[in-house]
Amino acid sequence: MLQQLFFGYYAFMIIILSLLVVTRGNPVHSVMWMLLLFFHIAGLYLFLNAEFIAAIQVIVYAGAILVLFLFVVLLLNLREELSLRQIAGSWPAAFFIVAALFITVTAALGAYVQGPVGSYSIEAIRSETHTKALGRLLYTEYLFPFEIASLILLVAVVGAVVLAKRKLRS
Amino acid sequence: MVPLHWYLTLSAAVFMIGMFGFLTRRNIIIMFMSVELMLNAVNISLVSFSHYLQDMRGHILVFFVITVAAAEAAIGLAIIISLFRNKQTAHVDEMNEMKG
Amino acid sequence: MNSYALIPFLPLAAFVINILFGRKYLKENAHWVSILAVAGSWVLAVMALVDVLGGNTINFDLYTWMLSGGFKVSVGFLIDQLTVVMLIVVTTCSTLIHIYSVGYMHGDSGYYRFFAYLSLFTFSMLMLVMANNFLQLYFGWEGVGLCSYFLIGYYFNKKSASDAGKKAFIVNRFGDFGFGLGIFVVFLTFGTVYYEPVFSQAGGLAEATFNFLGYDVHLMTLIALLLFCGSVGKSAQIPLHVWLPDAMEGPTPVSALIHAATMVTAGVFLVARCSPIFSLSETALMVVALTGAITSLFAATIGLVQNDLKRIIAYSTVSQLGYMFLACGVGAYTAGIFHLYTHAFFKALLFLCAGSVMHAMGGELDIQKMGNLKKYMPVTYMTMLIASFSISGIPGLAGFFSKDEILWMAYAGESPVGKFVWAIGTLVAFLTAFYSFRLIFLTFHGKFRGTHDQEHHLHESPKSMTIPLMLLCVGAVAAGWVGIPALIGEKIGVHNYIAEFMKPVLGHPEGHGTHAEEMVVMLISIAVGLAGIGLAYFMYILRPELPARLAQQLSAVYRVLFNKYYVDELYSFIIVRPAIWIAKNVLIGITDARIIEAVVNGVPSAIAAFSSGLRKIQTGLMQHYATIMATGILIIVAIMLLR
Amino acid sequence: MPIAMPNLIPVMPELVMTGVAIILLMAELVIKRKETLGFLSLISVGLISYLLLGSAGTTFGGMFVSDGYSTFFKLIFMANLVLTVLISPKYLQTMRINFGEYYALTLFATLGMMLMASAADIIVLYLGLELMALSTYVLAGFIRYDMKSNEAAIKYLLLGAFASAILLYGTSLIYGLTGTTNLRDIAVYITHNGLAKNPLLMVSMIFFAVAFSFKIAAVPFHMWAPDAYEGAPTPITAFMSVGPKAAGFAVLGRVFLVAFGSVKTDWSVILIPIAVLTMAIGNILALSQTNIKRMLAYSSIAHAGYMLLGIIAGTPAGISSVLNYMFIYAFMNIGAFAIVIMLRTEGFAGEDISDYEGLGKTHPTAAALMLVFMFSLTGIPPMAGFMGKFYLFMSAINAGYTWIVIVAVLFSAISAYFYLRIVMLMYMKEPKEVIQLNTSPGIGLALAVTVSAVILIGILPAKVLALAQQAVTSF
Repeated sequence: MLQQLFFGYYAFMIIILSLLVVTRGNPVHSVMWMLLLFFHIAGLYLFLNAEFIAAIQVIVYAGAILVLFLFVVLLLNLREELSLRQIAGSWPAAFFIVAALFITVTAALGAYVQGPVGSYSIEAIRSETHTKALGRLLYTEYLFPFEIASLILLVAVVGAVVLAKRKLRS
Repeated sequence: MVPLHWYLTLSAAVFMIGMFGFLTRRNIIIMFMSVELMLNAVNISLVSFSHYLQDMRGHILVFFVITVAAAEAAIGLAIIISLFRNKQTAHVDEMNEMKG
Repeated sequence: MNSYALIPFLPLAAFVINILFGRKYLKENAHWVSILAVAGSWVLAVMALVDVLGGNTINFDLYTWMLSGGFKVSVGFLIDQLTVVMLIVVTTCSTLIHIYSVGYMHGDSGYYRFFAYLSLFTFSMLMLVMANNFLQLYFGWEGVGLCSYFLIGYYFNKKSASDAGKKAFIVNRFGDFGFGLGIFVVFLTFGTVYYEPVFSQAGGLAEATFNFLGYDVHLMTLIALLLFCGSVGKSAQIPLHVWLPDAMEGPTPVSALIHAATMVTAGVFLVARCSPIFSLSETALMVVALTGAITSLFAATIGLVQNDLKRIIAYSTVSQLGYMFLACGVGAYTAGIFHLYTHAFFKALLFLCAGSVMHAMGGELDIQKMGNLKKYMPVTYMTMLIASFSISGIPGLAGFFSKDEILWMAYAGESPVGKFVWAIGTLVAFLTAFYSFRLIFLTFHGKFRGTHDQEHHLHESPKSMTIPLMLLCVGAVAAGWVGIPALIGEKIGVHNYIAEFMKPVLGHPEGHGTHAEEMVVMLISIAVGLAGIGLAYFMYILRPELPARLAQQLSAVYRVLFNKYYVDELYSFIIVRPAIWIAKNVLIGITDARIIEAVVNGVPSAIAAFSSGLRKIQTGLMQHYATIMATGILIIVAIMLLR
Repeated sequence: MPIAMPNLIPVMPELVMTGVAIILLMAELVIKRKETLGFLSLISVGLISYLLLGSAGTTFGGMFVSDGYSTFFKLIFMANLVLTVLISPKYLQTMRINFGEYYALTLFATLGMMLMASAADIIVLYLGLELMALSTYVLAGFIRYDMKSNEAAIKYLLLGAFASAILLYGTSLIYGLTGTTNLRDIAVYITHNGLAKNPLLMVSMIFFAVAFSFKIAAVPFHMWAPDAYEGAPTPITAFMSVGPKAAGFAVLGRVFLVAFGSVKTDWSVILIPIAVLTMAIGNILALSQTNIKRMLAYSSIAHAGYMLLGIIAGTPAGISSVLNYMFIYAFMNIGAFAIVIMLRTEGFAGEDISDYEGLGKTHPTAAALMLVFMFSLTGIPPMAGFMGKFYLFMSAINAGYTWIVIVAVLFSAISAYFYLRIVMLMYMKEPKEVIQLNTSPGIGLALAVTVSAVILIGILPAKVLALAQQAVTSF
């Protein structure tokens, strides 16, 4: 019961915060609500025994990505920004489409059948700690995707530098 | 015990809210954030699947999704900055030089 | 890879080299590439002949272009007795005419272009005769047609030349339509376009019919007649013969190679190649025989009164082609091919001599303005004389043996129309001898009737032209010696080699007649030949004023003949002018009614309007793009889940 | 804990590619002539292609598989890379964006495609896709001072991220249903546990279909393509129109035929309308374009529609004809773009279709080459495009989809209108102004390669087709 109450709180907050993020007129407010949202999602991850994921949710998502967003938002001329209409006039149509999709997808979710159960039970993860278990997998079984991810980050660095920093006209 | 369905429904809801934001917001940065919201929704469902299947793959995938999201944000924001330099706006309405 | 595959590809290589490097680099030396390539093909063709004489037939696929289910398109070669004969004819004539052109085309501005086309033609013709399937045959067929079209219109600045090119092209469309349809029916019937399976299965379908609009149509007759449509067009038979005389607007070597020796005989080759199909249909064979016989008579009578040097030879070609069809139609395919082979030599020779005369006369073609040329051009005279003897069927020369073979097979064969076509053939033999010698006498004998300038200019042609003449002359004399009929052969100890050689592919029906009958037929054909020559001698040497008087007395007949039975005018009246009238009045009338406009312009413009409307969806706004994506997802999900 | 060294032979081409890309990034700092970098990447492609031929095998716990299928696609990527590098330097100089990172990024993008083609696990597939996509976003926005290029990049990026999110949602669902991300294990699990009729599996499959349709620019998920193609630097447009599309088909084929092989009847219901719409919209909208890059963008959308026929057929013949077509398409499309690039000079965009008026008189060689490519794109024999279409359509007919083929032939007849319009303008109109051609040895070489490939494959199609047929036997 307590668990369900906890879940109820998180779910409620996540949905409310998500709605705030996508509906606030001021982009700075959106970013701030999103920060709060990410903390709540991290809390949900803790609840699901994923400490490491919760940690990077806070450190990478909230700490790095969102701050980057905030920087860029602040680059913009906020005053002018606020005077513009923020939401497209066609939002009812979009709402209808999204709502219909939500209904169909949740209806389909009703047909969910539990997949095969693996060996990483809660106890197994607890005994090894989540970070260690994940780290071990990343460096053994998932070494290959891990290396690809490193290349993606390299491309991101190179790309960002090329696009944003270099002087024009070599 | 919280049933898995609750998590899945929550994830679907957040995903759709993100999609709604993407379809309606006129500021590129907010559109970007809406996509991040959709990715977070996926992460929620992945982590909960992982938890209920007692498997680590979901966590691994979430790890990669966050990595990619960071990379995507870096490049996306770099493009927005160079766009901003040429045209002092982050508004999508101004970005229809090409159409038809 | 079999080296015989090089036979067509050497000329193709020459074409590519000439077209790529001719204008800038080769220029005056363009002929070397082409001549070497064609000569190379000739050597290989002779090797192929030796091979086939040794009893081998070669059938191989060079490469498969596409293969899909049962449908296979590939480049493949079949080298059997029939192919080899054609190969020898094509490569020999082509080589000699290439050499001749060096002198004839000397100084022409498009020298390299001429040789490039000539080589391309040779390639297409070789692909045609060497094909082992109908599609490749069709490819070669259209290829030679295209080259012919280019070469007829070679002097494209001259209106009559480009008109003639167009005429050839359009008239051939009629025939080729039927031909293409025929190949399609072959594919539908047999499920393949390869000769080997088609011909081996044809026998089993000899009685097959299918119901078309309530009529039972005999399948083999249908196929044979459709294929024959192509032959009629390409080989200029009635009613599609009108393009060939006009085609003489092209350079003379082209007339010799394409419009006498090789391309126009493709129709005969086609009938011979498909003899297993034609033999199954008595009706089709009868049509072939009658078409041939009527064409030969028709063209020969026109030839009697024409004054244009090349056109006379052109009508003679049409007439001789009719002869070949006549032979095929009575089932004597070997005789037809034999005549094709001898005809190639003496007719090419006639054209080249005509070219030589034109060369000397500064392009003059009217034989009424010539005369006494033998004094100035002895080589040309002698060779042309021999060619004329050969075509007239003087014993011992090439034309005699093949013509005699045809007449005897017509007379003694099993064809129900045999005796009738024999009679026509004999009459044509007489006419042929007459107009051939009319040409000789008017051109080379008597007094010179041209201008003084021309007379001053008269000269024998250069060596590069006379040597091919002499070589072809050898052919015109000796080519027939491989087909000496048993009647004579028994006495001098030789066989009818060509008939024996061709027997495996074409069969060799025996004539149902006695030796005495055969002797009589032969003597009649010799007699009419001599009579024709004699009459020509009488009319044009002894009594030169007679022809004009005759023309006056028989002016109606003369006019009909001189105007080629008014066929061109007839076509103009029943086809061309109505077509133009319809185009002008009816079509414009309908356009006014906006029907055509709606169909012709309306469909594209409707699509274009639709397109412009649809473009508006692409607004350039990302939310709209995403919304459309989301709508797409929703529709798909809804369909899949509610299904 | 002992860690076994994975077998590196199958990934050797990818490893070399990574190495070369990183070396290029570093060499960029010291090398002043940036074309040298392009040259270096060309050499590396030679080495990689050699390694590819001996790379068969599975490694990294079955996440990465190098088979005939992936190798064939990788050869297409190599051709794409080589041709793009050949046509780029002059353009980069003209546009004053001659940065060395360009070559490294094309290499990284190609690496991503190679990983996609070889991915046997959705995680690798996703990461390869993102590597390709992120590099391509940067390349699309490479002309930083040009608003159009920025716009192209941001549209591509945002919509691409949107599509990735959908892909990930599909992934999470399939993971939840089957507990695995390995394509083969998924297939096995689906058949053994009777999941084929599960609606959630359908949703997951639809999300995959949508994401891949986005990558191959199939209607209605194509909207990004015309804008991104028009705005991107032209060599990158050429690169994008072949590489990511081929990679999209590679994963589409592998995921749908391996993982979702047991629900083929369901996904063909999805793909058929997508294919028909794609052919319709692509061809119809191309009709009214005035910008040649945009026209070619719609044309590339339409070609994706044709290729979907092979996937829908789902037979080995169908898949091999897709491979065959993709290979042919790479050459004819990049060839056409090479001509577009030649018309670009400083201060003259040369992107308007009317700029082609009278090209036959002013630049006969360029016009003749364009004619060959236009004929091939239309599918006129004996150009390669005809053979490609022929095999695609035959495979669809043999699989029983005759009516779609009739639709395809109809739309391909419409396509003749806008392709041949270019030919008509080049040969039937008088030149308005004298257009200078911006040629370089690289473009010349690329054109020579593409035109000979288009003609040779048209005349001798058996070799490539046989390779493609051999490639699909492995799967």
